[in-house]
Amino acid sequence: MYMDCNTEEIPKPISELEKTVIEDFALFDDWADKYQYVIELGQKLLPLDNKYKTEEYKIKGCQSTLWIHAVRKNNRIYFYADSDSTFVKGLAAVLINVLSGQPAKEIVDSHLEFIDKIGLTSHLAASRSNGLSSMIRQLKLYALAGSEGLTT
Amino acid sequence: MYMDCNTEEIPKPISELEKTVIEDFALFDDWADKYQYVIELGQKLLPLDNKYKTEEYKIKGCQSTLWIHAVRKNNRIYFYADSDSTFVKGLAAVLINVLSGQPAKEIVDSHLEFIDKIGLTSHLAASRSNGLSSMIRQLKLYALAGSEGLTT
Amino acid sequence: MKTADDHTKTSSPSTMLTFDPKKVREDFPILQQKIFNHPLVYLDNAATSQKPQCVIDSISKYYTEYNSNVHRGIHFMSQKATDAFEEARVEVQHFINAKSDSEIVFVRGTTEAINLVAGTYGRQHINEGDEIIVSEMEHHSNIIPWQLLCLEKKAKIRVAPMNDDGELIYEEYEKLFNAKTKFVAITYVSNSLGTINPINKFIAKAHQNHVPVLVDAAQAVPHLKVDVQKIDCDFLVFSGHKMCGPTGSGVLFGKLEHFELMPPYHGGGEMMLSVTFEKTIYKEPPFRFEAGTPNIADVIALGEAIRYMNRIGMGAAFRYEEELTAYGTQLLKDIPGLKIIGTASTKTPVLSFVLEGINAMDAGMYLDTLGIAVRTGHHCNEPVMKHFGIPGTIRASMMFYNTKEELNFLREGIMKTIKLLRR
Amino acid sequence: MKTADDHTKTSSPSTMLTFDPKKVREDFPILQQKIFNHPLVYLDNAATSQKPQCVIDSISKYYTEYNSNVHRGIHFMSQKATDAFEEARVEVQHFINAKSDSEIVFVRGTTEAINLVAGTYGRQHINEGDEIIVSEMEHHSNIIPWQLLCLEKKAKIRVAPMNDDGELIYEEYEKLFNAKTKFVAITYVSNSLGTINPINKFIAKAHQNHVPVLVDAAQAVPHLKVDVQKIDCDFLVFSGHKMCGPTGSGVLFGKLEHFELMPPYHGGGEMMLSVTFEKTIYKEPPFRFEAGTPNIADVIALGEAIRYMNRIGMGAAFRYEEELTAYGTQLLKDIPGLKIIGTASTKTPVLSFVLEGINAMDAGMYLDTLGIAVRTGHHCNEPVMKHFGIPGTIRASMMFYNTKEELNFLREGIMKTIKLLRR
Ligand SMILES: Cc1ncc(COP(=O)(O)O)c(C=O)c1O
Ligand SMILES: Cc1ncc(COP(=O)(O)O)c(C=O)c1O
Repeated sequence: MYMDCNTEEIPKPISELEKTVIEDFALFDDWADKYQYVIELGQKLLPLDNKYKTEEYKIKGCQSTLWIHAVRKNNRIYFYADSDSTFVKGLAAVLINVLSGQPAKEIVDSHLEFIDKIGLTSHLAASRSNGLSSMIRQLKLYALAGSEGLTT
Repeated sequence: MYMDCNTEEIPKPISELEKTVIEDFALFDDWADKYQYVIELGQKLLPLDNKYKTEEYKIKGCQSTLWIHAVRKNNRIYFYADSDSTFVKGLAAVLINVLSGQPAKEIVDSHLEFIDKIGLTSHLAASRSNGLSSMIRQLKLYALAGSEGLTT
Repeated sequence: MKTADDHTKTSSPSTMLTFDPKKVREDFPILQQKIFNHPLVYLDNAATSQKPQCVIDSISKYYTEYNSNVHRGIHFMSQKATDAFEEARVEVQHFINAKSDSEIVFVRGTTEAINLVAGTYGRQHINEGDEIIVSEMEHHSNIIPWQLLCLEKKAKIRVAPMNDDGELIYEEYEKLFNAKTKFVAITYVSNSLGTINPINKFIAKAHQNHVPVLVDAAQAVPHLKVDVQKIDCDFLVFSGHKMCGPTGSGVLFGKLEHFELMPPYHGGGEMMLSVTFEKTIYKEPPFRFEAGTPNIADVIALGEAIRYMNRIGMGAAFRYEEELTAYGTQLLKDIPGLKIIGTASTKTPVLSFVLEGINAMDAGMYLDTLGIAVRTGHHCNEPVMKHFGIPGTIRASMMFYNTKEELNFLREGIMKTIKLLRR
Repeated sequence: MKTADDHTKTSSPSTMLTFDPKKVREDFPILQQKIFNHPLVYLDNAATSQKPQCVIDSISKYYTEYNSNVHRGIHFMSQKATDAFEEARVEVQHFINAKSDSEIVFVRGTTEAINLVAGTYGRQHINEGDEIIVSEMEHHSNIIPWQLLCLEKKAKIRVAPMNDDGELIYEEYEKLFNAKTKFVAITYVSNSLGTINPINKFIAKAHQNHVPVLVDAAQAVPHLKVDVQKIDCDFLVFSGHKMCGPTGSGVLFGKLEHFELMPPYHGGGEMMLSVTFEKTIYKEPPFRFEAGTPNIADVIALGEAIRYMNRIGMGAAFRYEEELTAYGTQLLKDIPGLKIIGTASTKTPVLSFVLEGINAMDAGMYLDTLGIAVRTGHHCNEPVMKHFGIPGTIRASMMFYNTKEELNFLREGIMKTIKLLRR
């Protein structure tokens, strides 16, 4: 499910993956189940090497810290993440699930409308310190950057 | 009705006068009529000589000015008042009607419970700047003072 | 100087509907009552307006369904409250056409907003010898904070005068500017006179001199379409309670470029990113200026008040108010011994007047016995009273829910007052 | 240091009735709802309490029957509003046993009250080199205003430390006093730990050194009988919204002898006797500190909240809360990997804890899915978190309308959380 930069496999296009995620989440109609599902997704995330858990790779949220590392290979971008919050790690997993292994340009151009459709945002702090949008911004920045912060 | 220091007449005791005033006001059950009655009482007040309309005799209210002058004769105190507000003058008249010509000691000791019973206070600004209580305080001060501000 | 800026009185075609004040009145439960056996005629709107049922309901709904502290919580009600609170901010943003909701700070009212600016931006920028321009028709709330600041900083207040119609004299205002001028604080609309100032022109002049301008819009937002981008003010302040919103709600608008450089106002919860005993790092605007638990219920209800005004159609409502003003002026101006104070060519629905030989408070109290609520006194506008050489006025201030019949009652009441009180 | 002052936990016999939390709950409409199909278990009371129907009704009643600006008007509704507003002041006076209602100033909340004192009394009395004592367990609102003041005046903050139970160490506090000490700002009760400080002793010590004391009673008034004459504080501040009153209401108590010598806070309407462009003469307290239109509706509703607490009987309610605290502590303390933060011998009904290996926010969010509302994070108490070397806690804070069943739910929820989240 999660794309590793060391596999040769090529993921389905973003739009198709988005559809699948929407369908997956549609199976749960209450918040408790969705929450648990997000947690599970996080638990399956590929591990992030401890050497990337530094200031440089940090995204500071309201009550949690997230580290994201990106690898470029054949102009595709692969993401790795970890967090001190299991839930935030799960959220990262939801995004990485769709974006990891995609061509850089596709990532930058993606609208990620599925985020609103899976019904998580209504349970996230609406305050501007909302971590999700900064997470997305960061993923896109990595894709855009090409070099900085990337291991090619 | 209003005691002049030049007449020999002696007023009824305060308690009796209070009773009369309560009865008089009881004739009116709405605020409009009471208001008009107060105005009328003011219009009948004995005139205050212009020479007393100075800073010295002034009681500053919220939106009006009242001048009070007191005369002592045979240890009785006689009050004279005027105001730029017809209503405030009327209020002064209600008090003077009861207190003018009374023995100084009686004035100082009076409780003036009739004030609450005639149903005016509920229509007066409840804020501390309430002119009525400063009016009463001033009348009692005059009675207490004996000399200052008094023409004997 | 004879016309206010055009845009203030026009409105989009979509709101050009017929306006039915009788119908709108039904939205305001308080107006349905009798006072001393007379139907209430509420003409004290410039002091505070009444509230439609939907605004009252939004407060009850908040406390009944989702009362919770905002911005800090991760639970359902806290998120719902935070959403509603931030939606109100966006509602206010659109109401005055601010560029971003970060330019909107919630405060208790106009007075607090002005003090906030004086205490932050003012303290930062005003130095010894500097000058602050205010006008002769300012509310005390737009005088005293600047006086206090000038006292602290050894700076000086300069006063832009008005003429006997109650209009600011542009040529005199112009002359006040010099190298020492550092700030202008000016009202959009006078609360005692109703004068609508041509605020664009006054702001443009200040900007030519690189001087920022605070606009007191307390009496403007209830009666005009206010557009902070069009008038290009640096700060704009108003109270919720004068525009169908609850007491305890108010707004400070400031251009983000100013907000970003301003120090915090209050210290407390939610205005900083991190706190140690050595150092505190502040949040970005608007949160930097909103320390402590805000007035959540009333901010949400202020948002609802704006939605209400949008629903009834501000364009139509404001045009109807102009009609009321014209009608009322016509009704009163021939009453013998009555003198209208404030005869500017563009006015909000305010009729201030004096009655020859009659104390204003006496008149107000008598009108009250007839169920007519007006205000008397100096209306926190002592310099204006001084200009006209009077201790105060009787002020009948209207809102779109007032009717011509009510103004007829007012006229009758004044006639009775004169009969009873003229000596 | 093991017991709080006696008077804080006793009450008069008249309130020694049996207390029925189930019955009291019915007064709070918000508690009757379900969240995510679970009955709401509201345990975020230290952030803000819920409001009884009578408080909600008093707001609606105000806007439906007599909304009007206060202190200036001569008409019926204005006088009614002014009366109700001033009655609320007397209600607050009695609630904290102040000598006079002139010692009660209405503000938005605790944060504003502290900033008011720092900005007036503080600016007046603190000079270069002076020291202000605060404690390690202060809320940010009782730290930052003093930091800002010290920055401005080149003065210094001294911090009274606490032990690992979350109790202030009196002997250390004592040592902080010297000739430079000019002010003490200290909390009555800690919001993150629940510790009730023996405030009498701390105040007496300061007074021995002729140093005035401000007491942050935000978390005290909802849970203790507070008596400003008995504790003899110079200033005391609290928020209405944490004690069944509305958001946007708060109180500053100050001894009249201080208030009378203090400069005004905000400039504006109703805080002065006369205004010219040259000079302004200020009113007596409390009006000197209440510039502008106050939050009329919410002040009146705060008065109703106090009457409500009197009706249910604070003595009995507070004793029941002690029972809840004991019960909850017992329930939680054996959960493996759960550590209670804040184990003072006298506590308000607050249970702060951490779960080994589990992020506090994750736990809070999961409890939310079960309808249990708790708060997570630093609770505007970063220095406390630093003391315990943790980023934050999960805080379950109770009120007299919470029940033992709800605490049972909490325990179950925590068990599920651990199962789901422990890695
Ligand atoms: C001890 C303490 N002080 C101050 C505050 C700040 O109160 P408010 O946010 O109502 O201004 C709080 C509430 O969070 C508190 O618990
Ligand atoms: C023009 C103007 N400015 C300021 C104020 C003060 O507003 P508030 O009392 O709501 O702070 C008022 C209201 O009285 C006003 O009319």
